[in-house]
Amino acid sequence: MATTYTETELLACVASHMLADNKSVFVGTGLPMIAAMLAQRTHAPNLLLIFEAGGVGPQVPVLPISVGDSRTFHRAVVASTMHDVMSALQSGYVDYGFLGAAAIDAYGNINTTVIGDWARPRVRLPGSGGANDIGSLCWQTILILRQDRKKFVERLPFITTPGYLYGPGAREAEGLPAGGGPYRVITQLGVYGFDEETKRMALVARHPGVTVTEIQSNSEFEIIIPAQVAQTEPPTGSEQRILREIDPTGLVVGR
Amino acid sequence: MATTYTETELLACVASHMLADNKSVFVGTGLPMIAAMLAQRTHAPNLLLIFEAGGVGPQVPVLPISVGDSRTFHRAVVASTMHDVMSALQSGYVDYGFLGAAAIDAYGNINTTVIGDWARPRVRLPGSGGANDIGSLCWQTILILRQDRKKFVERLPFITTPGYLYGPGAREAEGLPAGGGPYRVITQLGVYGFDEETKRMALVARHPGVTVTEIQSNSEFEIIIPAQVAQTEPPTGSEQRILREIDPTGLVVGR
Amino acid sequence: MEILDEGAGELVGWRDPDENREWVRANKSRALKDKRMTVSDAVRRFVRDGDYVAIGGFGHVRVPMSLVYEVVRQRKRDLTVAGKTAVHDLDILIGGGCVSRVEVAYSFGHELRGLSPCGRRAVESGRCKVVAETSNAGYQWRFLAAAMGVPFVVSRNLLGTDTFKKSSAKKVRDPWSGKPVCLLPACYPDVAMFHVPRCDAHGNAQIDGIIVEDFELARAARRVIVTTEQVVSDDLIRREPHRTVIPFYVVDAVCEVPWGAHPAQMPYEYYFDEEHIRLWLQMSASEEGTEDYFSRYVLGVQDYEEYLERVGGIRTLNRLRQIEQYRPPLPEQE
Amino acid sequence: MEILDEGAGELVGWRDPDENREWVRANKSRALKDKRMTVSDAVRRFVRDGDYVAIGGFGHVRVPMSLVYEVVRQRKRDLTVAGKTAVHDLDILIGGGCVSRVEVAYSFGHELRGLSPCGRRAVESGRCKVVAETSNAGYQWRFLAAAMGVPFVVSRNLLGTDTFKKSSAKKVRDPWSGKPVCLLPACYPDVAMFHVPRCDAHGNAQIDGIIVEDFELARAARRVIVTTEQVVSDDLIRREPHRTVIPFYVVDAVCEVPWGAHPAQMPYEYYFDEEHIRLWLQMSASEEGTEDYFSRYVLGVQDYEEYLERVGGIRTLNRLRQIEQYRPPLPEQE
Repeated sequence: MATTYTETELLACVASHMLADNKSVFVGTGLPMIAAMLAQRTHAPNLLLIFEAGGVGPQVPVLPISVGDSRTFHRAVVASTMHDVMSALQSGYVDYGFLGAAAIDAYGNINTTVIGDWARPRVRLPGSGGANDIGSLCWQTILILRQDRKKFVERLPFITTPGYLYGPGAREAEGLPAGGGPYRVITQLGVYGFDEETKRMALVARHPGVTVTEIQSNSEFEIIIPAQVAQTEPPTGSEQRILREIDPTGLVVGR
Repeated sequence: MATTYTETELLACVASHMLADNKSVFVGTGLPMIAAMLAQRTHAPNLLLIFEAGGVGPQVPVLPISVGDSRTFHRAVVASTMHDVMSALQSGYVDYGFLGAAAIDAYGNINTTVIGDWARPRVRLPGSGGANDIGSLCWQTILILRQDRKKFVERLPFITTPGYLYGPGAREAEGLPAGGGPYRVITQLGVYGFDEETKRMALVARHPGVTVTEIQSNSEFEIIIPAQVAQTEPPTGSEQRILREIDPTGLVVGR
Repeated sequence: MEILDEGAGELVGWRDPDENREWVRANKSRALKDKRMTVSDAVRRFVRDGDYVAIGGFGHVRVPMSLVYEVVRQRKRDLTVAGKTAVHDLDILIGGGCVSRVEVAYSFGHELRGLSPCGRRAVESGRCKVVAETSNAGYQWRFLAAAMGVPFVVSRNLLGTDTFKKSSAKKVRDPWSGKPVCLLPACYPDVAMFHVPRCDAHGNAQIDGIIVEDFELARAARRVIVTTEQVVSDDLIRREPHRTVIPFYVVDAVCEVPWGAHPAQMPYEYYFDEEHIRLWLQMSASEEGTEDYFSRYVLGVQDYEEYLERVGGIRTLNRLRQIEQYRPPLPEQE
Repeated sequence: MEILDEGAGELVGWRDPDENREWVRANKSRALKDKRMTVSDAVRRFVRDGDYVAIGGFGHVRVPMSLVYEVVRQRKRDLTVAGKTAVHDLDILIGGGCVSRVEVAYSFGHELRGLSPCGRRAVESGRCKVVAETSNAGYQWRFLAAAMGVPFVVSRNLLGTDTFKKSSAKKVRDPWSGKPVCLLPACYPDVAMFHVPRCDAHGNAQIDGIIVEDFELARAARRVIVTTEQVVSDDLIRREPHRTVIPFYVVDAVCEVPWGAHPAQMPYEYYFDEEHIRLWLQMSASEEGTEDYFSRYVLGVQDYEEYLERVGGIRTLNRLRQIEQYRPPLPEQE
């Protein structure tokens, strides 16, 4: 029974499966928002959404365009401040945080600041926004980006947001809260975690139809490949239907 | 034309005269509150009242009993937080602050913590409350207390709240904001300021009928007496009438 | 940034921020679940002997008195209490024999109403120990640091005084200005208690009027008990989410206790019961009187409702509401 | 507390807290006085060439666009702008030639809508310089330090990254835990601008929904301009004093500007004008287009009301209100 689904639908569903019920997630716009809303409507009805601009626990009526959008605090339990939610993040109240990136290295460090030289950049990107805060302070970050050799790189021109920095213990040595760091990386090819010993990226599951060779050849750095590699679940018909309800105009899912 | 007035009426009026219009004052309960309300109803209608628990600019309907009393934010312009008003204080927004004391020294340092040894006190007093914050952070503090040789002392058992500490430049050397400190001390005998050069207490004005000898003999430390000593204005009939309006049951003024 | 000086006061309530993060992760639920329970259950489950306790409100305003009495009733012992302008609450706890240590900003007094005989007796006899001094802003900002999940906050108060010397603060040189500044260590109480006008079953609590330091304190404490005049629907909270001061995810217990602040004031709802406060001050002037007070109003009553009857019941409460809401009493009948 | 590391980013907006206290004492009036004026007067009086400017709201939400356009119209130059998730406002100011420096948390992008051609062109050509990096929380807490009147705030973000290396933060060892922490220096912008739903003539401003970082920013800035959908009576403010987010004593100018956030969103009032944002993104793809945009919508109009006519007038604005308030449009007539 083969179903058709788009890459975006797959990523949204895979991301959504990672979010356990009764946990909290710092949500950005776009795919993370879709994934969190999907989780709420499937296995995690009691997932707490927190937005960096101050919205906590809204009943989102329409897909928000911005993290400060009034949709992010529509019928919320708290319409608060950035100070409040960033402090909650720093105090350990936030389980998951989503991050996008222009590029990533083997330790899950990411760049969203600049391509080329910082002082005179070839491409100037928006910078950290809340990404450094999320990557530094939440318990488990989930990174979503397209994978190719220009995005999975040996050496980032700029580390905007910390992953495991340069290996085990590095986060704590630098002063970041203990026990945090990247949990999963989701790309169009598969899902990655981080090796306990080295804190380097390791394959967890490949998407249907993707080979390990494809996965490795689309990364400049070596990805640790375990003996057993799982395969991700493709979106179900019911999930696809919910995705269309969440994003009826295809603002995100249609991409 | 001799009028009769009580000591409390005199102190309230003298304190009230010190408050200029269009300035802000951190108000405590009791006499300071009465003085501030009197100033608002006479020469300083635009005096801004700020209460340490969060009330800013109320239209006080009835004399508040406590600094957190709902009367302190009745029809206020802001009903805020302690963090907010203490931050405003620390940022330089507060011109005057009133303080009471169990005892004072020549530099205007005060004790409201303990009589005897701190670890095993003869008399345990309430401690700083907001007094240290006011004495440290507002521009000009006005101290009101009864004067005698046990209260105007050479050496305090405990400095709860800073005056000029140990002399010129001491506040700044310790890290307190520049330019603050005690402005006036009001007692049942007279009004005192602080000598520019030594930062020690100096007589500014004596109350009607009080002699310089009385002033000096009611202090353990030497009070600087200038060549010319002014005399305070006694309460006018109109001021007395307003005081009765403010405190109809004599809660404070009747003491 | 060299350390120039440090207070000799005992460092109470401080925790390593990483240790507290782990505790939050494991113990603070992010789920919207029903946390309603009785005052008795809440105190039994969340207040322990030896705890560092901090109580919301300010002075005699918006104080969770039903919890305070229950702590006495359950004979909790060896508490350290935050004297963050703590007046009647602290006094009752000391009188009830629950308190062995206090960190003092303002304690052992009742503002204009005079000093506290009970608190003074306990400290002057050595039965209750003052472990550190601070100021109101000093406490506020200790809670702020904890609420932010950082080890300390900078301030410019306390410096140069004995209050600093008996505090747990440190003095360092600000690396930017080169001037000395005060560092206030974070304070994470074991348990904080609040009384609010409305709260939903999950713990989303709204406060009317000034917030004082309850925003920070609720986020700083490990365990949080909220008593509320009224448990309201989730829907009502969601209609005005900007009014939620204490979010459900920091709250462990919600208890509906109408008149729950008596004899303290509940802004917009009821005034101080000055008569009852005066009665306490009179009775607590002696050990015997204090005991009498407790057997009459605390140990000798079954619950808070019986206490309310003993302090005058509906007639008293109606009068306090009238005063708070500026309604003049009816003229005396001939 | 040794300094372990420090960022090489330029320290912008920092002031000695004593110097700022003196400034506050001399320049911020504590008097309740009428501060109403036109947008043109407010910008003329309170925005100066070379200023460090910070703008309230977040992203495309609650942004004082009438002030932003006026800054361009008055050809202010050499501004340093706080890129505190600054999107459309910063883009317009850069396009208008007003900005020479940016401290970046999030800039040169429009969130989901894509990167900003205009901002990128300016930075990549060197016309506009990024002087320092930080994060959203990093900016927030820099403003918090200033609002508190202290030289810095402690945090646990930024550490270990290039964001830290290009920031103005320092890393020290916490004297309590012994762990490294980040110190964020206070940031006192020269001028901050806000758009709010209601404000009285004195400057007591209330905000509906999330406050983002406007509480701290308004207290951190030296000069504050507030535009408001509506100037309301003092009486209305005093009926709900808990809603006042920006107190009059930090405010220098109050301008009544209905629809003053267009094309940004005003929560509960009107939605983003996606069409107009898209138009700007398209036109600003080239220098010529950018110039055309400004002559059509900014320099070529007399005031904000004329701008509102040009962007579609009442018909457009009514539509944006319908969307924000979840009112479905009427079904198409046959």
